[in-house]
Amino acid sequence: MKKLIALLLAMAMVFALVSCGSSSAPASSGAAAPAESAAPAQDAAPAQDAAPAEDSAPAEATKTDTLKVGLMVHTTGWFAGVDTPNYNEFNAMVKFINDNGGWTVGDTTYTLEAVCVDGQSDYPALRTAAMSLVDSGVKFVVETNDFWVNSCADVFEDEGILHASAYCVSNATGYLIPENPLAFTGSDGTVGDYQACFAALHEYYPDVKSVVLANDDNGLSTESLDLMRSYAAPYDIEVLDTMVIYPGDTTDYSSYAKQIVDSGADAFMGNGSPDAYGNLLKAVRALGADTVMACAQGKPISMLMEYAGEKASYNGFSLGTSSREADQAKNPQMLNDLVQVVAQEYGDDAAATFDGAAANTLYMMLLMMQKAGSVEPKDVAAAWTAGGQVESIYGTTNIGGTETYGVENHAIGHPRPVSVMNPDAEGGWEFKDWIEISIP
Amino acid sequence: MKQPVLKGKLSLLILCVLFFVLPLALNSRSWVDLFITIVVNMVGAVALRLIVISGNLSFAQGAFMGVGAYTAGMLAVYLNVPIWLSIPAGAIMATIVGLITGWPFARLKSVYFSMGTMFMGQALMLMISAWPLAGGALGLQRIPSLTSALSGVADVLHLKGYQACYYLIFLLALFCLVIMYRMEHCRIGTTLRALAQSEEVAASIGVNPTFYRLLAVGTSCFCMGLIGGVQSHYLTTISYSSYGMNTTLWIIMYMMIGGTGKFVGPLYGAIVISIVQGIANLLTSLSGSSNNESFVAFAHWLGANSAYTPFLTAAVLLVVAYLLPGGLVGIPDTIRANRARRAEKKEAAEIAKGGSK
Amino acid sequence: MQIVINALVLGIMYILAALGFAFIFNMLGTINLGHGALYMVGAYLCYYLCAAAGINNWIAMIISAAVLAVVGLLLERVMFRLFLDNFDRIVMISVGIITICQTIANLLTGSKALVIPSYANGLTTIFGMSISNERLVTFGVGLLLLLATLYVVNYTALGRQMEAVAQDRLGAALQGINTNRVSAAVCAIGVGLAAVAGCFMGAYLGLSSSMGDTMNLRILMLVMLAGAGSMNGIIITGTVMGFLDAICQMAFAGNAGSAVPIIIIVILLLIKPKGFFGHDA
Amino acid sequence: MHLLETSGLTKRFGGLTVMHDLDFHIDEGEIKGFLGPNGAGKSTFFNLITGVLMPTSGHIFYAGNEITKAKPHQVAKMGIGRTFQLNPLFGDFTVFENVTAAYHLRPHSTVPQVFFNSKVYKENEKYIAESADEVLEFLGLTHVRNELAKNLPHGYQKILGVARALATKPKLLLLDEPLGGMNPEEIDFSIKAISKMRDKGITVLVVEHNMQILDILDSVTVISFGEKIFEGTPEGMRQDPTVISTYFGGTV
Repeated sequence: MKKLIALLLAMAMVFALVSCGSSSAPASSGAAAPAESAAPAQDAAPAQDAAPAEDSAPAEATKTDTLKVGLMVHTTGWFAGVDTPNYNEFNAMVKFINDNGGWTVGDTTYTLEAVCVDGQSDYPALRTAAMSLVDSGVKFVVETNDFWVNSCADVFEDEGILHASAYCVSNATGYLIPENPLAFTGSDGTVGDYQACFAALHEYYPDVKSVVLANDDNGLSTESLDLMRSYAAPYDIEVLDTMVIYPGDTTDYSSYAKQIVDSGADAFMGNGSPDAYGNLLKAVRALGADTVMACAQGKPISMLMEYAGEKASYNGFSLGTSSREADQAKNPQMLNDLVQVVAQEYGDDAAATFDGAAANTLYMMLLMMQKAGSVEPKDVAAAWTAGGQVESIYGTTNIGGTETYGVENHAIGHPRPVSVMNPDAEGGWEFKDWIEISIP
Repeated sequence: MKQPVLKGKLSLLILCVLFFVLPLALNSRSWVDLFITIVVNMVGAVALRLIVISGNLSFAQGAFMGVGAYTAGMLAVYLNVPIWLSIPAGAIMATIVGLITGWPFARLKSVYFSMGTMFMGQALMLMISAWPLAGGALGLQRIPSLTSALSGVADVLHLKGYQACYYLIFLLALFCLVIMYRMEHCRIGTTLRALAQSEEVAASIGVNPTFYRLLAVGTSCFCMGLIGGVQSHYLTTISYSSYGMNTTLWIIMYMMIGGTGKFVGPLYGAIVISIVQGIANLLTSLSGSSNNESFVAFAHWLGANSAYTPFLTAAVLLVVAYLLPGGLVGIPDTIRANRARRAEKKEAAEIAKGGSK
Repeated sequence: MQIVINALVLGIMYILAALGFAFIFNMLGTINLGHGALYMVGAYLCYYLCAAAGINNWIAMIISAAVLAVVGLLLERVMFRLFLDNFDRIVMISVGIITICQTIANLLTGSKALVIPSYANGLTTIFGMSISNERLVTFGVGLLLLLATLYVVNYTALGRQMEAVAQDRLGAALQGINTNRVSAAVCAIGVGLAAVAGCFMGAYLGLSSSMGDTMNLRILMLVMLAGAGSMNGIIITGTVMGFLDAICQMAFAGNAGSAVPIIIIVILLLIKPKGFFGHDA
Repeated sequence: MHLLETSGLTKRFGGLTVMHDLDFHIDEGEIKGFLGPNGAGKSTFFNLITGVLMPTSGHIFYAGNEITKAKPHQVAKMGIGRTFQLNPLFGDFTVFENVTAAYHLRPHSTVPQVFFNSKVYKENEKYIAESADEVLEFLGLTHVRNELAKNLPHGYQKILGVARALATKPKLLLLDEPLGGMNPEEIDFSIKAISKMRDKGITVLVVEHNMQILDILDSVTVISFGEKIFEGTPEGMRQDPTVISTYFGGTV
């Protein structure tokens, strides 16, 4: 009898913890939302299939089919913070395309079917997730950052699946290499970020002459120093030798802020996450320094300012998109529609932190399918490596990366939005404009 | 004494045959991957069992697996040592590290031993995380893969690459299980059990407590290092974060849920819990081959919401903790005990009724 | 000098969080592995109370501490009372709790960076050094709570009963001390304090789903280093840990910053596995 | 040359001197008593000899070599078997297993031999099984052979303790209050068994309160508050005034 009460109490405790967790938390209800969106998309597809092919569709006699697209990101564990936007936006893109009549390649119109797996921020779990994707029959997979997916690139290559990393950090781990012909990246990662960063520094903070790099230990390594100098060369900005490296989960940033101030640089640059760079900025300002912050991270600046606190939020910029009404005019139309879908599906918080990497990677794949006129990974890969320019969700985007990665045209250089911290602007920051770049 | 041992051996034999034949039948990538995970977790749970028999609970199993994995990985990456040398080297390294770090704590009892091994394990993993050569936060990348090393063998046996990996891991796991079974079912096992019941008496009959405890820790670390080494080649990329507290705690859970009553206990625990943990991926892969709509929809829904699956694992854990004192392997005894208790209650009720008539 | 302030604040945080664990370890003689996880849930609860529900974060902290105290009571009733002598069962249920709390934290982390609004802003300068008010307030309140707890333990009737239960649970029961109620109080205070530490750390550095594990390791080491049965020892080892963390983060770049303090503590433990200040419980 | 000899053996716990400058010796084949009122330091003496406790000063010699610093398992290896006052047992083992476990040292098969189930190991195990049954036979425990040790009545547990010590084939057997808590008929049986041990060539040192043990003792040492107050024959001890006053207080 005693044990029975104990079990009931245990269940009560579980329920209490869960209810207190989910009831007062908007974000988690967001996570539950995809359940509905994935399911209806699901029902819609079979209905369409059931319609007999020969019911002569008025326009062209297009066949209809479903195309499975896989998403392999980390929705749990320490990397969930970075990948949850990718998860939301990927599903929003699938819904957006399915709502607008599916995606036509050649003579067939496809309804997209999202197959999502969770890597749990753990290499073995990621590899298991990759294998379950292979068995679920997907031919195209959008993946998380490149330093993760290196561990299961061989699985996708053996099975002839085209897999593109949503964010290629620095290819330090050898993801885009000749041995992986089917490996691509839907955003050129740090290469593009830093190019845009130097361009923005030159454009909006012309008097910055020297920059010190500050990043966490898996963001930058010492060899990439000369790479940075090559990006800074056209704008004759000096990149200092000293680099400030802080551990990913550091508990206190004041010691690193001191290193930045002591370096005497006009600006500190890196692609640290919003909480890291927010705390770092707060610590730099706490030492009374006005060093310009150049955050190459794609997260909206409002998130970063939340950590920094408004007192420290001046003299700095980040490359995050803005979801505010006033700034929509400067965005490509598709981006605004997508942000709408995310807001409707996952709530305004998710829309406010719109990043677009995974959505754009999927969109690039779909564009390449159309260009190749086939849904065979090999043909799509050939179309992608042919290079040229496409209209991605960010605007005119140049396919490239041959020089940077040593693999012909496996990456893209898309324009970056620049938002600048400005205490007297509305909300403490101001959305400037998109900066177009191309990667060598 | 003979009859239960035979029964114990029978269930072990069945498990061996099952785990030999099934991957031939269910040969999709994720089924074979699940079998590999189960086999690796089995070795972890059984290796821990040997230390538990000697009266202590080690909280460093994950760390020693990590030591084996990183040793094999780094030997292969930096000195391109072939796998049949790097894997045993991982096992030997784990044993040496296990004995050195185990020695100061070997004399301690229960709580202090557990906490000591936990700190030692965490310190080891943090050392690896701070060691640039070991790949730092990005982890050790591009370890020569098991599939390529076994490609020759795979063609000869015309198995798929990943099936060949499975059978190598299965072979090594079998080797470890035989060692553990033999160690437990001979005089060494009896001596370890004696040590657990009373160290004082064991010493008085000539058993050197430190030596035998270290023997248990050493053998356990050897098996953890061996299976860690082969896993690092299978994964081709390892990070210290997957050998930390979480792995260690769950290896303890496989053993406890399975039940410490019999040798086969941890094996059941590893099977059940590994499946529950990987349920989301399993269903996603099954959705590929099945065509009944509702199942595919459910699989995609669970795949999308796989963040909720740990609640399922925690629920299984709490059920076993409260309702099955003997663990999975103890179910027959728990049922017998409940039935006996109910019978007693009925009897008592009758006597009371009889008495009052 | 900035390091000294950081060290003291970190030290107080570690002591507050460790006190609860030490209560359970010394008074009930068993280990609550889920303590770090509860510390994290306390932080997340406080965040959602003050950020989502807009309650002032001081009140939010009190509510969070109260809720966690109730969870502590529940924990004692559901776990410790039933399985006090059975270490295996305690470990199993603790892992159950850790998994549940971890999953909740994962679900709530989502994409938004979560930080509890700071408890006091602005700067004050003391001997020419600018220290943020938040750190001073955190240190002050932490010290206050610490002294209050020590007062309860050393000078009140409840404190004496706690000591009695710690020395000999059966003996205490024979003298009419309701051991269940005392150990319930012990758990309630312990987990409540962990929640408070969680709230302060949540404001100081923001929430993450791994904050529970990093703190759990430090709490365990702290209490083990202090030795069984010594509540005052924790103050010393907590401060030592605070200084080690603050200095090492400054001295070593990258992961080494968090690795070196742990290695130093392990070496200390090798010298005296039973701890420096406790008796051989 | 004595089988076991201590010189100037002293043990202090903090301020309390439990054993003060004790010179003691026992010769081969003797059955010697080590008596004294409660708390006189008898069990401490056994713990000092078997290395459970380290003496503050003084030396212990066994068969010619010094064992002051030896650890309990090393002392056992040299041939000193012992029982314990509180008689801890391997509770979850059966009586038979308790005794077979004790054959750890003699005959000893090394870890590799045991692990690889070598011929030597199999022979040893067969021999151990037989001689274990002999010991059980000798001490009359055969009828409870497969009973779990923890289920045995107190008297049988005490005898099992002796059986286990005997199983290590000691040259010197230390018995810590073997008759404690036994009923009269068990006491007679035990006394007869102890006296028969001499024929097996085992020297026995007994710590005991029950004076019936005096009948089979060859010589006696009596200590009080850690100091030796009498050394000699059991008869001499009965008349010795200091012994009487220690035990019964005041003059008779």
